[in-house]
Amino acid sequence: MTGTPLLDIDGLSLSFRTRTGTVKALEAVTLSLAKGETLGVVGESGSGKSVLSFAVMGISDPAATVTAGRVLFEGQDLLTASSKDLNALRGAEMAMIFQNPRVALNPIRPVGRQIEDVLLRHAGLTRAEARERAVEMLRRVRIPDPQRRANAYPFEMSGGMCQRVMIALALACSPKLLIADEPTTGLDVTTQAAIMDLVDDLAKETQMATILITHDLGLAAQHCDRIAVMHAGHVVEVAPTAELFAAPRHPYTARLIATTPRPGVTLDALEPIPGMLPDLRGTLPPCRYAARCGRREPVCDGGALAAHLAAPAHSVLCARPL
Amino acid sequence: MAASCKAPSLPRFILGLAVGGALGSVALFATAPAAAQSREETLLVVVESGTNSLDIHTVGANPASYGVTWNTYDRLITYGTKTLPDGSLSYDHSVLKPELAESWEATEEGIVFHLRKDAKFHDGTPVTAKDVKWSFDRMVTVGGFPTFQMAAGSITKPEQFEAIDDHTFKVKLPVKDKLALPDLGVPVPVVMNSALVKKNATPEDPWGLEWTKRNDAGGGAYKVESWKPGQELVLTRYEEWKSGPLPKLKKVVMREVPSAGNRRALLERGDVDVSFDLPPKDSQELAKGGKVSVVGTPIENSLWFVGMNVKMPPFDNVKVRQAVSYAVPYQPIMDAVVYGRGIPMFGGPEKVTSAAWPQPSPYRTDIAKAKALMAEAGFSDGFTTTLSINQGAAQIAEPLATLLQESLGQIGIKTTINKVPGANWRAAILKKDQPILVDTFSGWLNYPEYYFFWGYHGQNAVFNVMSYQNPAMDKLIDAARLESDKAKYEDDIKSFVSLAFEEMPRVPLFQYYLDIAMRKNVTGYTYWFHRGLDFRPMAKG
Amino acid sequence: MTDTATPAPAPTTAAIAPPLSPAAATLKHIRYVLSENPVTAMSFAGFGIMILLGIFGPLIAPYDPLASDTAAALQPPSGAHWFGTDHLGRDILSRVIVATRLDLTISLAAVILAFVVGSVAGVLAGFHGGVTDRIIGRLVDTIMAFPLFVLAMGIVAALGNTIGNIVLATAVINIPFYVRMARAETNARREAGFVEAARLSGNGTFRILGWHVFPNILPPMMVQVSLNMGYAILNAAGLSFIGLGVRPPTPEWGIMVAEGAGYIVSGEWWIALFPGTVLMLAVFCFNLLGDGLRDIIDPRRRT
Amino acid sequence: MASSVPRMVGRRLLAALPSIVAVVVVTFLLTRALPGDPAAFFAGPAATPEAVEAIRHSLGLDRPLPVQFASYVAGLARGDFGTSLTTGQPVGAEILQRLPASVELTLAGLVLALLIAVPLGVAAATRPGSWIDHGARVVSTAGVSLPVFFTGLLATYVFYYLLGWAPAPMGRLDLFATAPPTVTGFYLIDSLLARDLEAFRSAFAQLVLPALTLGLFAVAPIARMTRASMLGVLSSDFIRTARASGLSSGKVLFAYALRNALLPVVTTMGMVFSFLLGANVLVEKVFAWPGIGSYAIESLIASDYAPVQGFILTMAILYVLLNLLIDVLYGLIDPRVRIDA
Amino acid sequence: MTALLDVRDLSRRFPVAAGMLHAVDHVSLRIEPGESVGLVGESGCGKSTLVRMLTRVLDPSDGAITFDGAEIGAIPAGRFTHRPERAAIQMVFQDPTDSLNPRFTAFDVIADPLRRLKGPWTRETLRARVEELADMVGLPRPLLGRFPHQMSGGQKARVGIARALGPQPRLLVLDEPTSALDVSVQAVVLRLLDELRRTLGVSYLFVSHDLNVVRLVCDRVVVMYLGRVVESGPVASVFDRPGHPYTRALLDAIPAADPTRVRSRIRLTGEPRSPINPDPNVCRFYGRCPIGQEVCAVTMPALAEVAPEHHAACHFSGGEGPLS
Repeated sequence: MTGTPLLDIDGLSLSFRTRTGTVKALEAVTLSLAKGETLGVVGESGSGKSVLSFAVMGISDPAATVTAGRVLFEGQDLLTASSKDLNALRGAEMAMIFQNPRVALNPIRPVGRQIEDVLLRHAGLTRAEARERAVEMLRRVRIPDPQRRANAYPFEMSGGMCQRVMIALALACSPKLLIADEPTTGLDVTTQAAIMDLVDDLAKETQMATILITHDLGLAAQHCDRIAVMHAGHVVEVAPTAELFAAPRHPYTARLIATTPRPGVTLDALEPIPGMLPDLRGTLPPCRYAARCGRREPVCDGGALAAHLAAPAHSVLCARPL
Repeated sequence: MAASCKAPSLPRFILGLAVGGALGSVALFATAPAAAQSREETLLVVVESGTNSLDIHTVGANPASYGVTWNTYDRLITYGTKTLPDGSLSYDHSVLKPELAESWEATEEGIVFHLRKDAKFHDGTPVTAKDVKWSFDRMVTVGGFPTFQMAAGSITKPEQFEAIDDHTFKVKLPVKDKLALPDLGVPVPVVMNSALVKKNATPEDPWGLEWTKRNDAGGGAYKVESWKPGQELVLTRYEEWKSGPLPKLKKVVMREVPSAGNRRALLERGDVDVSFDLPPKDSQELAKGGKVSVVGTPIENSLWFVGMNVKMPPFDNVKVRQAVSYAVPYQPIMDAVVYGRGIPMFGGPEKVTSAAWPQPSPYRTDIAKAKALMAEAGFSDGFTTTLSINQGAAQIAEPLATLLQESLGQIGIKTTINKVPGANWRAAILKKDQPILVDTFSGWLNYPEYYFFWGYHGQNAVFNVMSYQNPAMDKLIDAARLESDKAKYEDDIKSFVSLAFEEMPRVPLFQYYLDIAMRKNVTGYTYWFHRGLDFRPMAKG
Repeated sequence: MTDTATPAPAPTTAAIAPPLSPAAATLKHIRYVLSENPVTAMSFAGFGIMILLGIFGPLIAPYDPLASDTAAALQPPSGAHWFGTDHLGRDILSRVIVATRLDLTISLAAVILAFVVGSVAGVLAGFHGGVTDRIIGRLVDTIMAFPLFVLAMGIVAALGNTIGNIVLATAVINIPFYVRMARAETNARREAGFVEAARLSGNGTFRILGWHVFPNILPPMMVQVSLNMGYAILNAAGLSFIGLGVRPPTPEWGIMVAEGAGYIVSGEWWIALFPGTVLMLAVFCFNLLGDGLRDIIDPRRRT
Repeated sequence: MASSVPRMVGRRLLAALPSIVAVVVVTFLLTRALPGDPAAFFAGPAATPEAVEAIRHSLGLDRPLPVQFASYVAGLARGDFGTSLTTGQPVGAEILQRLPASVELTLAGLVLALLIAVPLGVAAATRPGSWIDHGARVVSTAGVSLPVFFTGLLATYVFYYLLGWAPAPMGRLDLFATAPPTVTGFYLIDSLLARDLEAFRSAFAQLVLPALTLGLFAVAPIARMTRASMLGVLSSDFIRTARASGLSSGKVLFAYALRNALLPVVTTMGMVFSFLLGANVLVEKVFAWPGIGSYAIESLIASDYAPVQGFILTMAILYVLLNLLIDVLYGLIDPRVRIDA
Repeated sequence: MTALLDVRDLSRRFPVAAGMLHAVDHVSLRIEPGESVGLVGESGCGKSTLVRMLTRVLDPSDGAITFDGAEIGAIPAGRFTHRPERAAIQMVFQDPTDSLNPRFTAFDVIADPLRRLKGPWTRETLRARVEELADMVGLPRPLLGRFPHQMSGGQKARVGIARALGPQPRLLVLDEPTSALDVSVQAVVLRLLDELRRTLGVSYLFVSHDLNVVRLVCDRVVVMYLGRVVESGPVASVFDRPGHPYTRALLDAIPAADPTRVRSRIRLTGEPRSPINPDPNVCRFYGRCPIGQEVCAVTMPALAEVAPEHHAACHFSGGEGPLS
């Protein structure tokens, strides 16, 4: 982490109104990201990692309300920015790619056109220039025969190809930040590897910061500089990748690593995590993991919990870290 | 649906679109065209349904065609006009007037007509006796209604017609039929431009019926300017017409407007001049309202009635028929169905004293008496039957049947109302399998025995919907037809009317009005037995 | 392992509530659906009223709906006749009330008939595909190729205007909609995992269709059902307008509107307006009912 | 792609053939089952049973059904639809003359309905559960809840009789406007082609009320479909992508969401059009509109076989063509269909 | 010991617009009683088609399926429903949401195959059996009254497993049973499955694209590529010494939760060949294969033993090729 962070999420809390009550989906999430850095956000479903990314992009569900915190992008608070300013930022300065690329693209618009739309919106190009740039972008994401492919529709392409198009679309305006939300889920392992390599390469080339949101610890381990682990709307631990794996400080992180199948580990060695995510409606204990944690002590149910540095650049949200 | 992606302009955009559209259409409404230049000389008529043929001789030509051909074709002779007590005009069946024929005389053989020499068809061809001969040959040859109608005057064969020279024409008669001459004044014996029709005839259709159905081959006061079947007929005045004074109206437009409410609205708002076929309620209210003038003429020799099939039990029992006659809710029908636009035909004297037809029957509503008669007939518990009505005349028939049904219910006769589509009505009554029905019948020729011949005679014609057959009745009717002594003739009439009122196969209800509603400035409307509009004497003041 | 933006309330193991009895759960659910959507609640209330009128109508009606009183004909609404009287002096309120039963009967019968035939054909076509689908599709195309109202007219005209034939004609012209819908919905579920699972569980085709597929296509079909109930009444009214409907003097909303339509211009607006309004409210009710019914039938909407 | 469209058209037409044949057969049988006896109708007043029989013979109605059918089909093959007994005109010519009136009216109604329903549906979908949503639902449902003949009469009464805003309900033109020279048969278009503004205004003014009456009837199904499909599309992933790309809300809503949402709407158009053609029959009657709907009713009531058969056959062909048009339209919007074909 | 399932030269072709799609092309495999066989391959490789044929809901075009000594491949799928073998071959589906009828409660879901394939039951015995199954898969009994949408992914997965185990199958096909689950739940389910296999003696055909998982629960693994088996053998052997470049690529692509592990990887380029009317003489992997040679375009490599019980279909799998 050097200089002013590109993105600074500070104490972000967010909740959803639902039929059955208010879901406290994010609480006091604090994260920052430097230029060119790759941050992995890891967690199980329902941990709030996608909610976080949508909140950063300002594309949350209408039922969502930010109850506290700031999201600063190059010093500008995205949460208070006008929708016009935000729109100018999205796609130009910060971009996002999603899972299920085949449905994340407009099914009835040629892929080239969709990239052009973004370029026309942000880059101030003429249609012809935009066209040219779009083809160029397709070439950069290593799509063979980009000239012809620009006229193709998503349904004419494989999932991997569509994800490349998504990447081209996201990177068309050379954003400073890319949020990749489960970019490889649903893709074949070999395609998955190729896509991640591509993201890595392009990020390095353009000095772009990347947030990789994934449920796959392995994927994060391989591609990220730092990893943030989320559980039930909390960021429980943030650490440089090697350190996180070598010496996890939060019990949940440790259990998560232990439960992930990996080479050299037998089935018996996989330790399931007992219990489930807590119900995020209603009142919650200060530590949302406490109910599942084997190390629970009365102190865990004490007052409010604050993240603290367990080591340089290694913060943990736990009263009794490992 | 993201917070940042709301489109506040959208509802406003939609609203704008809707309001803009509405304003645009209002603007177009408001500046309705002011094309009133020819309005004064044009008569706008709305009717429920129009003609289906421009030639009355074609198969299936409907009643509306009578009125059209009345104006577009000339006949040899026509009827005079008289003023009725209420000040309205009517044809006068006692006066025959020249039309194409300047004069005529009866001879031993028949009648000789002298044609006017200046008459021309619409295409300028002079009218000659040859045209008359050809036209008359045609009407007795093509079959169907024209042939049948002419037979009523003993005019049946081409051999009876002879063109003596260009302007003299002779009709030979096998018997001295007093109806022969009057029959030449009905709409059927039109004079056609024979050269023109022959030019358009085909070997399969030597009389050119297919062509005349759609084209004007006449020399009448009006020419057909355009005709869109089912929509509109436009007639223009024939400036060279010689068979009478030149009509005042230059143009007549007849539009078909099926909805009665709309026809009334159009007239009330002054968008049209004449409305035909208004329901009685509208006629009554318009007449009362005074904004427009309504002329109602009782239709001659016409009667609405309840018919009972005397061949079908239990209506074969005269007591049942009389019971029904006492059960009919006469006055409610006059009030709620006809709205007074008819002459009551009930509550007359016990004994028939008049030789007029139609005349009131002695019956009046008397449920107690009806019940007693039912009991006498052995139906004190009543019975169940079907009451048929003509859907085509539903305006009157349906409420009438509803009231009747209710009353019959009171004397134990439970009925189901069977609505027969108008077009099927004739087929239905032809079968004579309806036990009880509501219907109307009118005779063109205004003679009681003519009505009875169709309605009561044992020949069992289609209009004898009751299948009534009684030799005594037949004898009286036949006698009246041939009787020349006025007193005896009237006795015959009184006798068969009495017999009819005794046997009651049909229950007279009322004599209906032919109502025409017009704007106040329309004058010259004349009632005709064929119930078509004669535009020739009409004018807009 | 998808993580979506929508807030799936995290499932709980901590407290597995003992399930309510099915009846109680259903009741609770219905209450919920109704409280959530006032428009739906209104339509349910309206439907309830109609059912009550259908059952008790003749008892409630203040006058004999068939009794004419020509002295009191064409009276505007008054204390004695709330909806006024018609051209024969019959009480319009009574006629409107009593007509409920017949109108409900016509629409329900027509819709049930169309629903049964249409959904069976549609489910078969959608599930089997191939020849079955083509034949059924062709039949539906044929019906659809007729101008539907004219087909209904033709059927009633040819078979006679009895209530049975009106129901039949209405059903026939509605069948295509059910077939198409059932076909599309079934087709979408043909490859669903649970259908495959049902096969592996030893279910034969008919059991799969009836037991596994059909209940799932029911919610969207319910919307169609309620829409069609309204359409059925309108259809009967249209037939009455051109003289092919219910026989007089039977009170029926459509025929009353048709009769009253002729009196609008002359100022007797109440003859058509009241039955017209009730007819509209009824159709309206049916139309809105559909969404509510779907919400109630669909267990996924239960929380 | 260029070659696939004609091929698809050809294939679809071929596929529709059995339906058309079935329609011809069913119509024939249905008309013969009508209770009336045209012979008796046309024999005129006072005809004897013999006269009726003679007419029946001359009309060919005494021949066995299969023979009548064969001659009917043979006539069809020659393009001869027979002759209407009620109007006395050849059915083919008459339908040809009246069809544009009906189609113009129906299309106007449909366009009007689309203009109202699509924005309504979109507005409702962008704010589900809001007052706009409920309002749209109530308003559009009210439109479809009224019998068209009632709305038509009411509209005439209010806008013509009481307010005098609308022109007299007397058909396609007011009495003094002359019809423009026939090119398409649509007065709106023909009058513009002929640069006859007077006729255009008259035709437009005459069209508004009946088209509105008809259109109101179609608003609900289209609005409903638009709303549902728009709701689905708006929550789909690619809209999220578009938003995340910073595209303007207008672009997202119209270029991305609406175009996708219109696909199912286009499909329902076939049904809606068929629906409208039915409702048309009644509207024509109310507004004295000289279309084929009123023609068909009159003929049906009169047991006049030829026009009924001709009408239904025309409608069937129209329906097939319409669906073809919808397919092509669908293909234009949706590349998936186009390329699959 | 006779094999529980013996598949010989099984093929399935589908007619499509452009020709014949060879979804499964001459596949042979054996599963011994109590054995767990993994089936891996990318989407579109024919796994699902093969599984649907093995579970007898789809009829093969060619080939034989012998189950417990009886030939069942020729029985039309529609008739197989009523055969005794129906109960013996069951399946756990990939997507627990899609595979559970939304209108059935968990109880109904589990009871359905019992009613159809076992029995007769009384109300009580059926309930007892369903509860026994629920206990077996660790599904809390109160959840039996719930609808699928009211349950979590893990709970739904358990319902799916209980349903499949109900008829006491001898072969259980598991189609990516954990791919929709979170890692923490995945571990639980995998352990449950493993335990059930040991206690019940059921054979597994475990379909997955996650080689990490296959390694954990399978004895042998079969790798498919474009409708054909390209490699098969004991898990250890295949994972340690993959004989086919595709297998190698698969293994390389697994992200390892171990940042310290640095690997050289085979990168696959290009798109797979079309499965429609494939050239029988060209290796299916040709074009994407990093080591493809001229010979691969003219001769289809056959499966050859590269180690005991370990076969691979590559011209260069002998250990001497460019792969090593």
